Amino acid sequence: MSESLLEVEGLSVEFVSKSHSTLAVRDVNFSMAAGSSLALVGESGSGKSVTALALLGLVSTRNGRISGSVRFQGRDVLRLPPRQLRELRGAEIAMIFQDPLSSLNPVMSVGQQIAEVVRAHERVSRGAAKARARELLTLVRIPGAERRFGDFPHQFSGGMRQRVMIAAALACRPKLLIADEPTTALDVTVQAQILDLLRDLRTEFDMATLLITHDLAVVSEFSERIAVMYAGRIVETASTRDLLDAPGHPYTRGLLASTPQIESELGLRLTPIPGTPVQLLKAPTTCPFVTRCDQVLDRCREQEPPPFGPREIRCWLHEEGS
Amino acid sequence: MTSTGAVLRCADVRVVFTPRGLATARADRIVAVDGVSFEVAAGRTLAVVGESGCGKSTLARALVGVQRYTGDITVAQHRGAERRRPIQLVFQDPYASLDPRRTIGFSVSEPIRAQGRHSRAETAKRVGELLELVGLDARMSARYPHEFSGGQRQRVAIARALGADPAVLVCDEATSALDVSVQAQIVNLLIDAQRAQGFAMVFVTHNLAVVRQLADDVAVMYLGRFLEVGPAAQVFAQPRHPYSEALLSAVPRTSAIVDEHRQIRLVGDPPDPRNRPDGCHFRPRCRLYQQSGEPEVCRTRSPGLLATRQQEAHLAACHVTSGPAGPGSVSGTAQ
Amino acid sequence: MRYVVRRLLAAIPVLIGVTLVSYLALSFAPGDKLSAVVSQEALLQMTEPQKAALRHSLGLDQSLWKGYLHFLQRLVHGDLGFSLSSGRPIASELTERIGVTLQLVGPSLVIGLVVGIPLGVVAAVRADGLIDRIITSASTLLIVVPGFVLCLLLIDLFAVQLRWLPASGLSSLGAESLNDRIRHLILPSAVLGAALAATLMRYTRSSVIEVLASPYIITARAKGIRTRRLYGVHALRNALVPVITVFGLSLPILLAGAIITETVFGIPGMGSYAVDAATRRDPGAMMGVILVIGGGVVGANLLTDLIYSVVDPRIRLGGAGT
Amino acid sequence: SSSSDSEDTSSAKSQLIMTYPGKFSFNFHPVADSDSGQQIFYNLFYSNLVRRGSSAGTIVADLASTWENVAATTYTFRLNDKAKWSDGQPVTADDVVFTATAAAQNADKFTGYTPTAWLAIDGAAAIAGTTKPLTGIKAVDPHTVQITLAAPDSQYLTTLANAVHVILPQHALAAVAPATWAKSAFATQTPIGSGPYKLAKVVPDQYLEFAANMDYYQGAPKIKKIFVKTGMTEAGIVNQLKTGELDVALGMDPTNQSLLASTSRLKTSVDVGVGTMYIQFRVDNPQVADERVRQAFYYGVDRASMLKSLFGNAGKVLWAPAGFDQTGADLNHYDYDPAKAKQLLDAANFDYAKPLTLPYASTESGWDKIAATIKDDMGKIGVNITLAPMDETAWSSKLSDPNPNAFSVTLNCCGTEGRSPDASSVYYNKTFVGTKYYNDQLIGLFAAGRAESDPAKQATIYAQAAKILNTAVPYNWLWARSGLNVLPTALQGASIYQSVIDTTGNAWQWSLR
Amino acid sequence: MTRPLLPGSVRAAANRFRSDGTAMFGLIVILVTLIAAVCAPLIGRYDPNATNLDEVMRAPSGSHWLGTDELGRDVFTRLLYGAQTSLTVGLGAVALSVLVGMIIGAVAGYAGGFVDGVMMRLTDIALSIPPLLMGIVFVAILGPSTTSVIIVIAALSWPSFARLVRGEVLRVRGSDYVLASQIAGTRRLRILTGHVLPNIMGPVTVAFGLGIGTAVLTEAGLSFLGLGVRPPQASWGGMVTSALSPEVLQNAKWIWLPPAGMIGLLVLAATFVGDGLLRAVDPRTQS
Ligand SMILES: Nc1ncnc2c1ncn2[C@@H]1O[C@H](COP(=O)(O)OP(=O)(O)OP(=O)(O)O)[C@@H](O)[C@H]1O
Ligand SMILES: Nc1ncnc2c1ncn2[C@@H]1O[C@H](COP(=O)(O)OP(=O)(O)OP(=O)(O)O)[C@@H](O)[C@H]1O
Ligand SMILES: [Mg+2]
Ligand SMILES: [Mg+2]
Repeated sequence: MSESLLEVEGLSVEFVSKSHSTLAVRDVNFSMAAGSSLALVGESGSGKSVTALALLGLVSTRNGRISGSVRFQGRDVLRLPPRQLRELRGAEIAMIFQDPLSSLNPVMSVGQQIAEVVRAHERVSRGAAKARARELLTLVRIPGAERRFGDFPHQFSGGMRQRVMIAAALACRPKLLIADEPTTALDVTVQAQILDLLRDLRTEFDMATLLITHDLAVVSEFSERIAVMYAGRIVETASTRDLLDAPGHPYTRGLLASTPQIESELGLRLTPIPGTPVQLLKAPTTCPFVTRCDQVLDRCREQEPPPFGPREIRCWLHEEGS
Repeated sequence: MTSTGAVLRCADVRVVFTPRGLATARADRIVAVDGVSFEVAAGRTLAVVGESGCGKSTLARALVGVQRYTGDITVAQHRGAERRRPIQLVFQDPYASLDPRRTIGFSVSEPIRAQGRHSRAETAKRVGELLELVGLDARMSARYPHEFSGGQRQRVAIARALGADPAVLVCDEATSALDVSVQAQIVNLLIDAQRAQGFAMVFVTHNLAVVRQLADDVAVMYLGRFLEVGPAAQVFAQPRHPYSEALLSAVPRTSAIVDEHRQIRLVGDPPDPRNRPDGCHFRPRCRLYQQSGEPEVCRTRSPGLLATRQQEAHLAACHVTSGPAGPGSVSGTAQ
Repeated sequence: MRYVVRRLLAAIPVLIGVTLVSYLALSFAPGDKLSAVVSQEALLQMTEPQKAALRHSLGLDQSLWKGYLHFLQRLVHGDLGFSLSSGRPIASELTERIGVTLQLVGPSLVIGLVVGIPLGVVAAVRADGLIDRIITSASTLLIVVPGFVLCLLLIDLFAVQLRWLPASGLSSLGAESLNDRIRHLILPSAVLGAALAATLMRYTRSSVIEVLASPYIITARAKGIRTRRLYGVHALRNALVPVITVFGLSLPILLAGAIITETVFGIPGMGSYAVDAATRRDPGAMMGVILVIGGGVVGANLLTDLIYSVVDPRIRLGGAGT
Repeated sequence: SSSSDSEDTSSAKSQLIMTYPGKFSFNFHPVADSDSGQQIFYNLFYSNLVRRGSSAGTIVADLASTWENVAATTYTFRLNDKAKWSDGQPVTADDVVFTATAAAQNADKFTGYTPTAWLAIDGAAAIAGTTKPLTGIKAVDPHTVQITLAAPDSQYLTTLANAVHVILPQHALAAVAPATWAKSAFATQTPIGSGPYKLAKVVPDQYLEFAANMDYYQGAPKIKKIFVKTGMTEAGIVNQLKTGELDVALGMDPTNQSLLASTSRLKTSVDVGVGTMYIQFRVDNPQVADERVRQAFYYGVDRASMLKSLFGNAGKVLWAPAGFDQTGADLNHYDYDPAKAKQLLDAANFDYAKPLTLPYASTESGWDKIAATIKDDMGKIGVNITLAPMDETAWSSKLSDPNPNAFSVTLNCCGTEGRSPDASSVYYNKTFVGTKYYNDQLIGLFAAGRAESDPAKQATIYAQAAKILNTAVPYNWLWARSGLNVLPTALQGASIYQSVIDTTGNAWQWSLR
Repeated sequence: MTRPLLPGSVRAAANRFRSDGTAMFGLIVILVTLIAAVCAPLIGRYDPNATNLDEVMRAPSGSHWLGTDELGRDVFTRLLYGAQTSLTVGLGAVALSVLVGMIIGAVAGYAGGFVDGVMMRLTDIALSIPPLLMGIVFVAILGPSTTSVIIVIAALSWPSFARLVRGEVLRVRGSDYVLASQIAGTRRLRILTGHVLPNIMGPVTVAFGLGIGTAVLTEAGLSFLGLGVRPPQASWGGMVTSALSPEVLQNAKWIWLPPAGMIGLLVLAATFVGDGLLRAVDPRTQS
């Protein structure tokens, strides 16, 4: 594990339209080792999904402006020729999405949708691809995989659909799995099943997993490390335990305080983060959290903080104490 | 749950959906709510929890009178389907529940105008008060929904509901669509409003963690039925029904010690309401059913909601835990 | 199958309504129904008693309701009666005309589908690019130019000036052959087909654009699916659902368009038969036309639904089996 | 080039494709002969006793090789003894007797043209609706027929040449019930005729294919195949003539002549026909009841300019019915004179405030233009005309409506008035609804003219009639119509007949160079 | 804060529309046509219906900018007056069919059940009747006039509007905000006027725009079949049908090309406006 699997440096994504542009991701840096797990948490619109899509070179070229570098096993994903990029997707880096119904093609059978990944990346016969798809369906614990191969997504329950998505993602044994809110649309009991499954598969396949969510509780059971995103930036990165025990950035703290917890005492009043989530249309001249923060310093209003310390906390409070 | 001071009383509420069409098979009928009875007293909150499709929203809609049902629903002495009963609903989707072409002032004023006893000026004044009450600026009443964030819209929706001076407020997943930080704001707002106005609240959700913050009582719903009803403290601490137990254990937790023995995973998928098993509906996914040797009674008889001697208000519908052997604790049986 | 039968049964009241409305409208239209049989000159010379006698012998003197019931009665026995103007059985006249119209409409449907849909996909994939602009403008032009102007211009260019194709009619007399028939049908079916192609192209384009933005397409991209498969299988099949609706709706419109095309090209199909029947106030012939076209509309709707269920597995027909 | 290709093929195959504008129905029983276009193929397929010749007023042999007018009311026809039906049976005098008798018995079944020549036979009126024999006609021998008329008729032979008077085969039709004649297989699919061509193929509403009848009694036709197309628009005809899809077109709108000038394969001519373009008044309608109002239309409408500007001067301005001698000294020419028109209107106390409604059949070629010009011209002298275009059915019902208020003024055209003065006599019958103009003196004059065999005496009679009509103006004869006729330059032996639909009368003599 | 005249969403849509190039182009074309039509008596130098047999089919010149037609009438003047007809027909027919379609669709969608069934069967019947055939019969009954052309086109197009409106009503009726209003105790009629109708106006407006184009084209088609307005009144469709005469088609293009071009332009403009409205009212483009 000397060489890291994924190395993201200075990744920025801007969406331009006629009237304005949105700074969705700004100067994001992180890295992942093979087999490791990282969670990206943050509120809606903070840029988690866009970061994930950028890793696969899937940010729309029509209105998306992307910069920085994404090195996957030493190759710069953002500068790969289209053909190689296509070969990378699904084979080396796979991705699953939040809503398994709309993310599966409604008019293709689930078996087809798994088999086609195999066929897209390996020179195998149709039959072999099908056989593989069946194995995968069994692997993700779809009861009666053989029978249900030809069924369509709408005939599956939410949890099963998500399993199908996972099966398709695992088809070529990727080195990295990106799971963008894989359980948000699911019931609690099913969510638990899917998270268990992902955890098992991670160890079984030795596959690095980037989990994207806004639910701290979910990541606490799943990832080794957490990166907290706010307004397009990673504002804090730490191991899960450390972060939960001692959140550094005021936003992380606020997030934790406003997350309802099943272990908390009954009727405990939550402390919400005041204000509403921000979306940056131009580079800020202050800390983007300044309007919602309860520990504002003068510096906060003057300049956006750089990352401080080993946790790379972007907060002036952490300026001296690294 | 005492019946004294109950402002919402439901007795054997049942909602059946029959698809229309020339070739309707009986099998296509959906019993979305299957004989639910409960009461909520003023100032108290009943949380209804359960998985997707178990009938929570349908129950909520029946309560507020926009869904045909059989059985009895009484809201503060109003029975049957009167047009204006003091019961209001807050929806899940803050984007869909406000008319995009009407100012929020218009939307908030609707229940006030429907009462028909306020002048125009009074109505405007009341709208302003309501907006302030939910933490918005009274001057915002001339704005349109698209100018607001999801959390603010949900505040508007709450203001609208409060405008009817409800005796009961039903919240159908009112916080599910919101970011955690905003969700906390709304939960707090609801708690405060309830303190101030004293209405009873039925809080429908699948998020058990939120339930902890605001519920006095919890009802666990499965396939249209209540499987367990009881004071929140008791249900959380000692769930009597195996389903409640599994539900609780499935909730991810942030605490360092992951209580391994409490990780009870339900097998199988949420059930299909078109295709309900005989006897106890929960049987196919039930751990106790298997562990206790697949008792005949679970296959043949649907269990009723029963209390225990120790805890009169804590009811559960399980043949095994409240069987002839006397009510035992779930965890006991589980070990 | 049961579904099809049920749908066809449900069409009966609609067809009865259609014939009733038409029958009433026709009987309120000014003009002696005898005109269908008697020439204008003869009409001027006939005395009123003579006219009355002739009306009686033709059954034209029945009361409104009796006449209609009589029509229904005969219809039940599958008898459409004789055309007043030509004296031939209406059923056989209709059969000939339908044959001709199908020869015209059939190829234009093919042109519409084969040209319109692929161009729509190309335009959508290259949305806002040069190719898109060219395709879109061409289709707009086809849609906005009155149909008969296009007919006249094409005849003038291809038949009269260039002499590549015959100017009108269905066949070169004395030299009939399949090849000759095809040459005669090229221009008229091109005109009809072009309009359909233009419409289908527009709908396909917008539908594909919408589909391309959907989560399952992003998923497919993330799976590394080849471009051709991405557009041809994933995008197109989903995009076809709304296109089918338009296609179904345009079948009757195509028949209407055929009236003008048939007139300009001197093709004796359903369209010109309909016009003749209406202008001659030939009740039998008119009801025949109405039945055929009304039945066509019903059939088109049914066909649309059947195609739906083939294209989209989510659509189950009427709940009665898949 | 490809145009010469098609030229070559048509002559090499020795075939002709011909048409006549508009839609005429493919019915082979004269009981349903209702469109003038049908005459074109009736001429090919059937024989009449006699035909009209190519120059005006002449009569030539057809089935009857000779004939004589034995007495004022009696004709004897000697049939060509080589004549055979297309199924091989000989044509006999009995067929003629059958044809005339059946028509007389079932005159009421004729929904198109009336078989006047058969009805004029002595005794015809008496047997209508019965199955009794017709006394006025008899087969003298198998090849001789004698016809006795109820009254002398100087126009009898001309009338006999009409399509409605084709001779029918008794052996094929005797068993067919008259009520089903029009629908019978004989009428629609398998007719039997004795003309120069046999029916080879019927494609309903599209074309008829005829093949030369090599046994034709006057000699085998040289052109092997003739096609007759129907349902063509003027524009379609012009295009097809240019592309070689059509060879012969008769009776087209003259304005198309210039478009065909460049096609050397064809020769075009604009010929004055027997039809007329006219304004028709409903004389019992109060608005135009005064003859001065009708005369005002003559003065007020600039017919000469209209004819010149709109129709390339293809026609002849008239002031008496076509067929009458227009040179009569006392006939008013009604040259364009709006002032005079105004005077007449004033004198008639015409109510200018009340507009006249002019219904017309908008589908007729050129009527829109004529109607608009009339509206405009009359508008200049204060007569307000509302145009009411309608489809042909609605219009023709208006025309035959007995109610005087059905219309006051309309357009009309065509007919065969140009053939002779007598041809328009039918318009002035008491039973004729169209204009409701009749007067006993006029009816008497027409009857006298018909009975008169001395041309000079006949001319004086008709001059009197012309004067009456010139003054009373029940119709405002705008002009005698010319038609554009197109024949291939390679076609020999064909000429345009006065009545253009008679042109196919000698098709058996045609040949392609 | 002053109360805005238009609801915010409408204002936002109007702004989007204003910055939409093609849509504005379409709107301008329609407005210019409208102005030309209204000002026809001022702009046109001739009587549109006055025939002049001395000046038949003259090519464009200084005195007749677009030449004269077969009756010597000034084509330019007739083009202006024809705009009156075409716009009246376009707007009138669409307005009428929208009105009928709205009423039927809204009642069917809102009442549901039996009423819905009956009304939708009626719509099916209307949709199954061959359009031009009915046109012929209607015009025969009504006689030719602008009004009957409008009625015929409206009779042909109301069913699709009814279906559209019904679908929209069903969509809106099932929305949370209508439920909320119902729970608040608002009366049905108030809900219909207060929530349902305002929220279906978007799609209806779009269909209105697109419908104008179709109506103008249909008028041309009706004129072709001789079912147009009463002559000598000028209409673009009627003017184009002069091209049916081969002589005019080939040798006097100035008679039919301008009206054909104007029909195309107007249809295009209407389509642009319709599409522009679609973009402007699309909730996904709302910020
Ligand atoms: N294709 C796009 N075009 C324009 N803006 C976009 C596009 N995709 C994303 N954005 C914007 O980028 C920002 C970040 O979006 P992103 O989807 O990454 O958020 P997220 O953190 O995943 O939120 P959520 O939790 O809601 O999924 C948002 O403001 C979003 O509106
Ligand atoms: N209008 C309807 N017609 C037919 N079936 C319905 C209708 N509304 C709901 N149902 C069915 O009734 C059952 C209960 O639905 P309901 O919406 O009440 O569930 P829920 O508990 O609110 O689920 P969720 O958590 O997903 O909101 C489901 O099976 C659903 O499919
Ligand atoms: Mg996201
Ligand atoms: Mg729900």
